[in-house]
Amino acid sequence: MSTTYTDKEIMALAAGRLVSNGDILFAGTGLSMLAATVAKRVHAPQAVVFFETGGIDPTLEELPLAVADPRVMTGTCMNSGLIDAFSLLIHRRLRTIAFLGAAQIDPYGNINSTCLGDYQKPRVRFPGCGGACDAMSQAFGVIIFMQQEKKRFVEKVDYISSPGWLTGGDARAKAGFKRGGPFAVVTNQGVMRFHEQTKRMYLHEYYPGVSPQAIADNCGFALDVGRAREAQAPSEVELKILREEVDPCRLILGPLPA
Amino acid sequence: MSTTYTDKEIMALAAGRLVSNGDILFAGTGLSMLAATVAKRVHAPQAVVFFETGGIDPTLEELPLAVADPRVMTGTCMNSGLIDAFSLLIHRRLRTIAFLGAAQIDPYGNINSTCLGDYQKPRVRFPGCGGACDAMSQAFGVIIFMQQEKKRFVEKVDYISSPGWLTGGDARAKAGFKRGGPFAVVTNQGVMRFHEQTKRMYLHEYYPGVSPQAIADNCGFALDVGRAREAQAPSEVELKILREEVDPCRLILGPLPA
Amino acid sequence: MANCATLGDKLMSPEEAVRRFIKDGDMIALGGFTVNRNPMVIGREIIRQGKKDLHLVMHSHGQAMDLLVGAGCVARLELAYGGTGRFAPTGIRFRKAVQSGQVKVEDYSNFHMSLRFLAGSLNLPYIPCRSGFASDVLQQWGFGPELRGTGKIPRDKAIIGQNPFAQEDDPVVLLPALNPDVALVHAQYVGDDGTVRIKGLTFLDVEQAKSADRVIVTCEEIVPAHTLREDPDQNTLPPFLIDAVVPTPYGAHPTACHYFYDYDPRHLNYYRAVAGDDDGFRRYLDEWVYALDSQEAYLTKVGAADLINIRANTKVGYAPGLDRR
Amino acid sequence: MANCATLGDKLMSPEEAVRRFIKDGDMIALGGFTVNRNPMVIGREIIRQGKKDLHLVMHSHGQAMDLLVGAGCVARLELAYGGTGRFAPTGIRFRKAVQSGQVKVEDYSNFHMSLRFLAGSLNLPYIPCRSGFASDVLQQWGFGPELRGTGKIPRDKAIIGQNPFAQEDDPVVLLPALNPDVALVHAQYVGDDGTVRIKGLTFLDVEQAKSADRVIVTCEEIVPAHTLREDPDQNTLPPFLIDAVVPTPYGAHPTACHYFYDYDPRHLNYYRAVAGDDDGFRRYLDEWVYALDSQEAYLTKVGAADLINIRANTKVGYAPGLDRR
Repeated sequence: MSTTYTDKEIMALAAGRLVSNGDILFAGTGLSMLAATVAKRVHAPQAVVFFETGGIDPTLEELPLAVADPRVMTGTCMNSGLIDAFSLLIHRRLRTIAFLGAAQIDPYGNINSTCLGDYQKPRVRFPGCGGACDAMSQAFGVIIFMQQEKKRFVEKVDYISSPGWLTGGDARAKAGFKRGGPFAVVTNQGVMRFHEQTKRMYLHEYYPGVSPQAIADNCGFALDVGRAREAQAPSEVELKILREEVDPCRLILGPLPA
Repeated sequence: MSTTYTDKEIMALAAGRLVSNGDILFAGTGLSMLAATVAKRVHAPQAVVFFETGGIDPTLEELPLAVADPRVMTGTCMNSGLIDAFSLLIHRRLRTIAFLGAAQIDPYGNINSTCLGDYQKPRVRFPGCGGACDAMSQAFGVIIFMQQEKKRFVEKVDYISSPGWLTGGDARAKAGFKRGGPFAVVTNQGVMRFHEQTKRMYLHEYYPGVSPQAIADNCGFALDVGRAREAQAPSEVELKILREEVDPCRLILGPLPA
Repeated sequence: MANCATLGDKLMSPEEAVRRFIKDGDMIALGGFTVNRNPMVIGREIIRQGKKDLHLVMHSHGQAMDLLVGAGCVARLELAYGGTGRFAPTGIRFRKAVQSGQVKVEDYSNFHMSLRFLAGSLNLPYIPCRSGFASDVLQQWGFGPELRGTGKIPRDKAIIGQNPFAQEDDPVVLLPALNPDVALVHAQYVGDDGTVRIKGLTFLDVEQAKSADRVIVTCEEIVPAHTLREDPDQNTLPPFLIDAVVPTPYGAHPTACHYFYDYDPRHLNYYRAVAGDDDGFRRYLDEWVYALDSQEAYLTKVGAADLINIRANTKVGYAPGLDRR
Repeated sequence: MANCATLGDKLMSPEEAVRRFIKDGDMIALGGFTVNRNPMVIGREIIRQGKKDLHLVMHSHGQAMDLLVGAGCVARLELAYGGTGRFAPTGIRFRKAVQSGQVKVEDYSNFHMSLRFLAGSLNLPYIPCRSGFASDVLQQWGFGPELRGTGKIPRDKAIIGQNPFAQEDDPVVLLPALNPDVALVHAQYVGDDGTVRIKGLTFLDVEQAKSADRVIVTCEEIVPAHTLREDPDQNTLPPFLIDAVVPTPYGAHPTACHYFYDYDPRHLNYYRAVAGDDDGFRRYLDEWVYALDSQEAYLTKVGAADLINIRANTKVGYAPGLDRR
């Protein structure tokens, strides 16, 4: 019997699987909260979730809806502020993994969460880079959530809010970055990674029932799908934890699968 | 009937008189603690005493013997740390007055609390500048305590631990300082100030019973005593407060006058 | 009630605080973060007094920012993020104002803005970091040459320099310090001596307050100073940095105030529903800002049911089980 | 007693902590300040294990510094102040070691050192300030060319630069960040999850710990984590920055530990009386360091009378009326 699940569910679980036990997770809200929390409950109990606002390792008995939600300040090992939070995000001793989202992404993982059109006279304004630019600049690694759409996977983003691999190859190191960069892009159809040398995005995994070609078709630039393999379907245990423990009110998950 | 008092008593009182109500006082221990505390109790009740260690406005029911004495952490309006304390010391909105001591001072108020002899191979090593260099650099103003001795008032200090008026005139501003500098030197014989233009030290007040010439004789450089006037003797009220409220155990004041 | 008399002339109404300490064109640092501890009472009073041409500086905001921008009080912003999380992933009036050219925006990252305020609070003229190389955050300047180098706006948004201690090529991003005219802080407690205590995350409120020329603090409660001085490790700002203390219960509503109340999902959802439409937003301002001349009138309009609904559990600090859809 | 098992292999003896995390030549940041929260237990253990060629970095120290220097463990120091206030206005063995050339000293100011650790904790390569222009603190370099540019010692002690945002001449002092090998912290509480809480002033312990490659925390008590997590605003360091947790009651003796005990005037006066003389100091080391292989043995030697004498009043945090002459 095949289990049904929603896009958001498999995205949270696919991203959660990328977490190692002991990672220090820089979480936003939405999917990243789910991914971090489910990873902790399934396979990475010693991972620590923290927020750029300064809340470190909260109990999260309820899901926060913003990084400044009072729910990120309760039962933490420490409450501090932004300076402290960023000192951890970029701490050279820590394996910090940040979860980010964006409006646009290019083949080298540079992302845009600032605007569409000209920066001076934007057609659409988004909130801005927030702490994403800092995470992409100095975290140990970054996982990016995206909807798999041609208009979001573009040859050139309208504005680089948060620098990924820049123009690929060693461009990132040359620009001045000492570590980090995106290592996975998790979409509603699959998981992309970046080529070891060229740093160009390729399809790493497609979800069950999705064809690699369908993903390539939903990508605005040429995507190498030759190395792709099918992802493991969400297990019943994973779904149960996600649905019953992580987001029982479905505040972020939204409606159950039809 | 003339009241008798010790050197330390009149020094504490003379320095205390230089405090204005509302000043933010950066205190060390020893005489500066007494000066700050007696000023608060006599004429400047809204002056605030704080310490470079981070204790702000402690109750000081007992005198601290070091700036890290636990007595500077009790009843404060805030306990923080060095970063916070120095952010206040140098805060451009605050009229911060620092009390400092030193082993040597030159005619322009540059002081040495580091060493005698060559820095590389010192004849005598002192503790170092501590926060005095920062107070002289960026506090609103500085009051310096000295013993009136030829070997301490020298033409040229062996090492400038904390920069005063440098070579005088506008040398201080030219070096990069935006404000501050020493405005008084309080000794066991009198109070010196600095000439408005040349910034060279001159005798401002001599204590009752001390002659200006005696002070000039105890100074290793030519001291202008032409503008000096006699200081007011400590009042009975001042002495009573100093002796009975500020340092009843005479931890810092030492023996009573003979 | 604590002995407010010892606060002297620092104790004042929102009307007096805004009239005395905020003027047209000022650079204002907003305390709080997105849906938490926004200085809403002062924000609404600024709108009522019709302040113009304000320059807001902040990291991630937020309900107060969106309201001030929507009401036309703001000409310029420097910020990293404008929104309230799930309630408005992009600030509703912020988006409109940027798209229409009504406001000029200079984008930075949250760490950039944090370091700029930190530098301002420590009297450092600038500060280096390694965030944002080769990004448009540093390469695109929102403020044109007509603004750069005027007033408190430095000539350069940022400068790519070199670490002078490195033996080899080691680029650094140099960021100018921020010293706003006014910082707005909403705190849980102010002692009757002026000592400020913020509970929960302090965000960047301390650095913002220390970097500013003037500081206005609104608070849930004025308490006897000795209750705060019994555990001074927990206090946040000393009295002598504070210019105005404004007691305002529920002063951050509809944003949250830890241990006092949660954010108000009903109000934030209502705001989102009406603010996208110009007429709707005008009506919101009429009803929720202009028509109400006091916090008491505002809270009466919010209503007891809502206030009880969002009341924080005193142990966990928020309202467990609150319907947040 | 809390469930120390959850601390796992971070829970260890002073002997293990020093053996595993400190090696000859290391750059070590001492926590505390002059007579307060000095990491004395780790200091004495370093001496017992005969560590050599250490490089101490700190702001104002202190009893632990003086002991380590006197015992010959230290080759280099960077500091602003070496002494213990009225008990030793200049550190007794520190003075002798500098005058005899036994150690090399690089002087900075307290703000300099604070900013250097702050920069290290924020991963900034350097930091500008305006302290010390034209002073010998910046102009005289204690570390010669044979040391500069080696290991963790930057090529330049400090650099006079220019504020690149200023339109006119605006000199700044550039200071290199500090990232020591090890930071030593003595705290009142560590949770059985590794959370650290320091009561009273934190000095620069937080910045020092964050800037270091490894962190050893000694503490008065291990407590259940939930007791610390009930008021996380008061906590100081997160578990994941701590490498070793060493429970050591009276671990800062003869320096103070707020709310636990005062400094010990009898011991500090005794130290001053004997330490100035080389033989006297050797006997002190024999008696108080080498002969005692545990904190229990040390405290037994201190004696119950002394320990009760310095016990802190739990409300004011120190020992009121203590004879401090």
